[in-house]
Amino acid sequence: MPPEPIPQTLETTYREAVREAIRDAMRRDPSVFLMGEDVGRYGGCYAVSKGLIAEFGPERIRDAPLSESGFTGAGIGAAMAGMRPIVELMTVNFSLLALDQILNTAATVRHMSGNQFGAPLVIRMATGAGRQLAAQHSHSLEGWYAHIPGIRVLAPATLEDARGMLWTALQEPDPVLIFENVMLYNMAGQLAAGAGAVDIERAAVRRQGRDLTLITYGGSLWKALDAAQALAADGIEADVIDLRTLRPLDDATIMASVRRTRRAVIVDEGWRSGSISAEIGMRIVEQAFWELDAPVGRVCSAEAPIPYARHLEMAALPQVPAIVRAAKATLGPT
Amino acid sequence: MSTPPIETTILEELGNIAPEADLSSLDRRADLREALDIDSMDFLNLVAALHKRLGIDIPELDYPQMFTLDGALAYLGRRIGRQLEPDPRA
Amino acid sequence: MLRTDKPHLTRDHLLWLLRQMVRIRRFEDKCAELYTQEKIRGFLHLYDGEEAIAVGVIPVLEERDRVVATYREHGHALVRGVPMNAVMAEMYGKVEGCSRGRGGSMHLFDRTTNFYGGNAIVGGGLPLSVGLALADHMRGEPHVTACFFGEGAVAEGEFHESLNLAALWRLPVLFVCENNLYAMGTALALSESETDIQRKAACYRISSEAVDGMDVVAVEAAARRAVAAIRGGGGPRFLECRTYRLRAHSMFDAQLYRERKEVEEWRSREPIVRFQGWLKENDIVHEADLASIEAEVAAEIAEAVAFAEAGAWERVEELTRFTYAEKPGEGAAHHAA
Amino acid sequence: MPSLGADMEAGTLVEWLVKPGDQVHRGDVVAVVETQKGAIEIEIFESGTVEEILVPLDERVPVGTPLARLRLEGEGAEPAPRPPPSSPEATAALGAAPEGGEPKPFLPLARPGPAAPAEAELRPAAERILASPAARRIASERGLDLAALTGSGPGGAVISPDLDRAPAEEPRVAGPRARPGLDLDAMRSAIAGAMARSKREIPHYYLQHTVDMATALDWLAEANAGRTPERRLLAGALFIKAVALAARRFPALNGFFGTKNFEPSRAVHVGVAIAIRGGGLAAPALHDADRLSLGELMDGMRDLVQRTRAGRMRSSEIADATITVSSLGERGVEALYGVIYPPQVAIVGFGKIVQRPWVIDGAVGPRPVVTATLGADHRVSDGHAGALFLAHIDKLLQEPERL
Repeated sequence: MPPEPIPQTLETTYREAVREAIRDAMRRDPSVFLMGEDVGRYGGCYAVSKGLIAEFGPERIRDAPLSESGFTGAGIGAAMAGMRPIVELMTVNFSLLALDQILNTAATVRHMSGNQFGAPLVIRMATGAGRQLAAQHSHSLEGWYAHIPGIRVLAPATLEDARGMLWTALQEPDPVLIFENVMLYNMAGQLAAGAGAVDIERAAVRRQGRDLTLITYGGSLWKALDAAQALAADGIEADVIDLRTLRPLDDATIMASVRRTRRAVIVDEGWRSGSISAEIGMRIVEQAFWELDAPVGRVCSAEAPIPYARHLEMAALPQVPAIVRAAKATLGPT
Repeated sequence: MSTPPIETTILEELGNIAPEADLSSLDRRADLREALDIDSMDFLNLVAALHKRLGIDIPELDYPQMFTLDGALAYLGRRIGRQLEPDPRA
Repeated sequence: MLRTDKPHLTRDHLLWLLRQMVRIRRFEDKCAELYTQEKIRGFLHLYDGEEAIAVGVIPVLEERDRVVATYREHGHALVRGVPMNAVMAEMYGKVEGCSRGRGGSMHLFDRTTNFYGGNAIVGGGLPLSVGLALADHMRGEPHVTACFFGEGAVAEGEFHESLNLAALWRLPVLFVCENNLYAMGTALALSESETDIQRKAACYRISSEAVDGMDVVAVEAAARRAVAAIRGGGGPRFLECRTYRLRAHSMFDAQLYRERKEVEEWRSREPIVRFQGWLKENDIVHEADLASIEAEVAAEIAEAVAFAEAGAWERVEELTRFTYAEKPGEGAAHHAA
Repeated sequence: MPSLGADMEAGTLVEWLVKPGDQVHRGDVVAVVETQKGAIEIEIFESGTVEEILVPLDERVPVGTPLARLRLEGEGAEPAPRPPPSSPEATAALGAAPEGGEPKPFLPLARPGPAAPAEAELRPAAERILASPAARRIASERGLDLAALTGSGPGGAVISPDLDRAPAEEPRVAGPRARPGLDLDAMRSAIAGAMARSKREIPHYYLQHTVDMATALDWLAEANAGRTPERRLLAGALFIKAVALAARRFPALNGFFGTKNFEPSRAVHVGVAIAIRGGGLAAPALHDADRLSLGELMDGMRDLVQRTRAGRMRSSEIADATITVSSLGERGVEALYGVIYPPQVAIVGFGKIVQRPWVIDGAVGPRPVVTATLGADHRVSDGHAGALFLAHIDKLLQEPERL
């Protein structure tokens, strides 16, 4: 009998992939530590860090009191003093309590100090709706953060990125914010056994098509891919771009696709007004206006706080039929 | 039969050719072509118009005598004086 | 006033303390003058009357220790050893400034002296100091982080979060509250239910002490005790220095919120004159010493002004440089986002 | 409102030369429209009876707006222009067009375009052409008329794939592009644009040749001696005729360079560079200059100069020139090196006729000579062809009686 082949891929989930990324980073670099509310004994609000305290102890899997500004600032200070903290902010909604530290210190200190100090920390947080958590736990504010020069904003949508972005982010000399969509934590799939660090510079074309470009990121990637499949049934082939990094935006990948398809629809779980989708649309206008055959389309969340009731919540979010409609609207008179 | 003075005729035709020019300040001894920025086509049109109005055929050889306002007045005066009858074609 | 249990009260040290306070005072007098001449712009917050705090606390720290200050931090930077030339050039906005002209008066930074900046968000420096101390704590390094803030910061949530974290994790932070009685124009009694600031530390089980912030020797003595305790592994300490801001909050402040008489009263207790008088009384210094200090300081300031005047403006092409770190070999390339 | 240039978006109707009830014939001038080039006479490409004036005087309307309604001549009297075979919608629309004198709107066109009248029916009045940015860019590059295309994009907009189904047409933007409003500054900026484009895109080469004008001038003097002033000829007419005849013989110097390819022109329409007093320059076309007698050519030049200076070029004159002649006349300098008007490929310059020592039969004597220059597009022709071209002009000028 030949020996059992070593599995090339492992069945895993997004949550496990993030956990494995943290575990890997903690093992590789003693200056890495995880700090946040209930990351230790509780195991993480979304169970991402479950079990890690047993392996690394409470010093490095550090439960912080409910003082987002305090421990985020502490993470920034520790980073400035040479540590590599991973600060977990539970959800983007709570990150607003730490916005002063993220914006006024982390994002500014390198420039303001004339390049003498940097704040190389990673701040992770959950984002997005879909769990009926209503208006104070469901918003998608990553686009806001992408407004800020001095930080990098990542939105892993795949198992590979959930597993691979963290280590690369920890190598960055500047603050990196990682947004994990809550609807992805349970996503299961195959991940290469040797999966590791991935680049955080380029957007990825997740599906090739010739007729239009769907531009999205995070949790909306899977809706966009479903929409692309529905469009394919009608003979419409969409390029689907997973931005992966919201700041800095990979203009080159976006424009290369739009120049080819001449049509773009942006799918963003953030609100439409003043959003990252607005930024992308404007860049397309700036850089590829003369290549367009249709107005740039957008599918965003309804301009209302995310409601509790399931049907209302679903109606507030970008969904596949709306993406299909927006895509078709760019294609012709029908 | 009363005819307008030659000078009036010349100035009117110059005005037709270069409507934007201020003829009141025209130097009478300046080269019209320079002063009014008129080219050979304009000049030919002036000659043709004067021929039509005054009945005087101005041969090409005489063009240089017409290059200033004073020169043109003198030249045309001489030609009219000599020409006793109106040109039948006028 | 003179505490016999303090080992550093040699004549040289006392003269050094005096010279540092005079340096700060004269430097800032010059800054105010330059401000009116529009050489220095932005906000300019002067430390007049509060010099004894920075001069009393910072020399107690070691080279490897860390300092976090506020937007009223010229004195802290100078005492910490940031060259006056670099500070003045920064005030001018010149590229030779300690923050390459990007920070200005409120954002003096210096890596070589572990000076983590003037922070212009009231209370914003406290979490930062907790993090600096956390790093040292986790690595088992015996450094101390001194964090200066005004009594106005005490009303901020970040103050309470930071004291709690530092105490909870027994971090080596020296919290120094420079209580000058006014948060801009709001008197302490109008912003705090408990005006005895040092008592707040007790809520977090942090040992605290209040001292006369206009007595440089008293400040130094208290700081020495606190730092020794911190180095002993006892976690954070809290030092309230009671002082008074003799000048306006910033250059553009009509001081409608306090009486001239009150300012004059405090002026009589100001730290430099008082310290000089005490030194002369005790025959430690003489007029000649004072004159030579003044002369030295005047020369240093003149040189700093000349240095700043001669400095260059950062090229506008460099505007976005250092928004992100440069990758190796990137040089002056720009980051587009 | 006809489009007279790619950048023209609107025009102001300043004069109606017809009124309801008037009979008009193809080629008649029916209206005058003000643009930066001055007031341009609008030709009509249909024959019939004016039914209704739709745009009143002094009204500024966007390109594409019907200006008047025309009752066509009876069936068969004037063959209806055929839409391009690749445009089934247009065919259908034309087939459905009312017959037998039912009024229909017409669009006077800057140039005859077979599909345009049908397009005019398809499109509601006063509506901007719906076309995507990509379609606009590609149409401009290929010289395609968006108005002639049927859109398949959102809202019926013309989109880039629609252009691949359209017949190619050479861009007819000669010299300054038309924009509304008479304004020397605007003309200057248009000249700047055209000349900058020329120098940017066209690899010019220059040749120079001195022509003995003694024979031609003797002949001219003799010819003019027997002519009344209004029938006299100018040396400039000889130049234009000589260039026109030479251009017919050297097609690589006569035509248009489109997006990628040069297309020689069978017809020779000589653009005559005319300076505008106060600054400004236009080079309207003298149509079929190679087939005009010198007298007709003189009449044509005279008419062109007068109308151009009065700001009244005809729309077709703006775009049609296939080669340009710039002649400085008697007040110029000895030689000029022209800048080609895109998309043309050659410009011929004539300096002032001057007396110069000249060797005739081994002896030096004074002769009137003129310096002829050629600026030509090296993408299309080479110096050898250019030299033969200039030499041929010389030869023609030595036999003025045959011009």
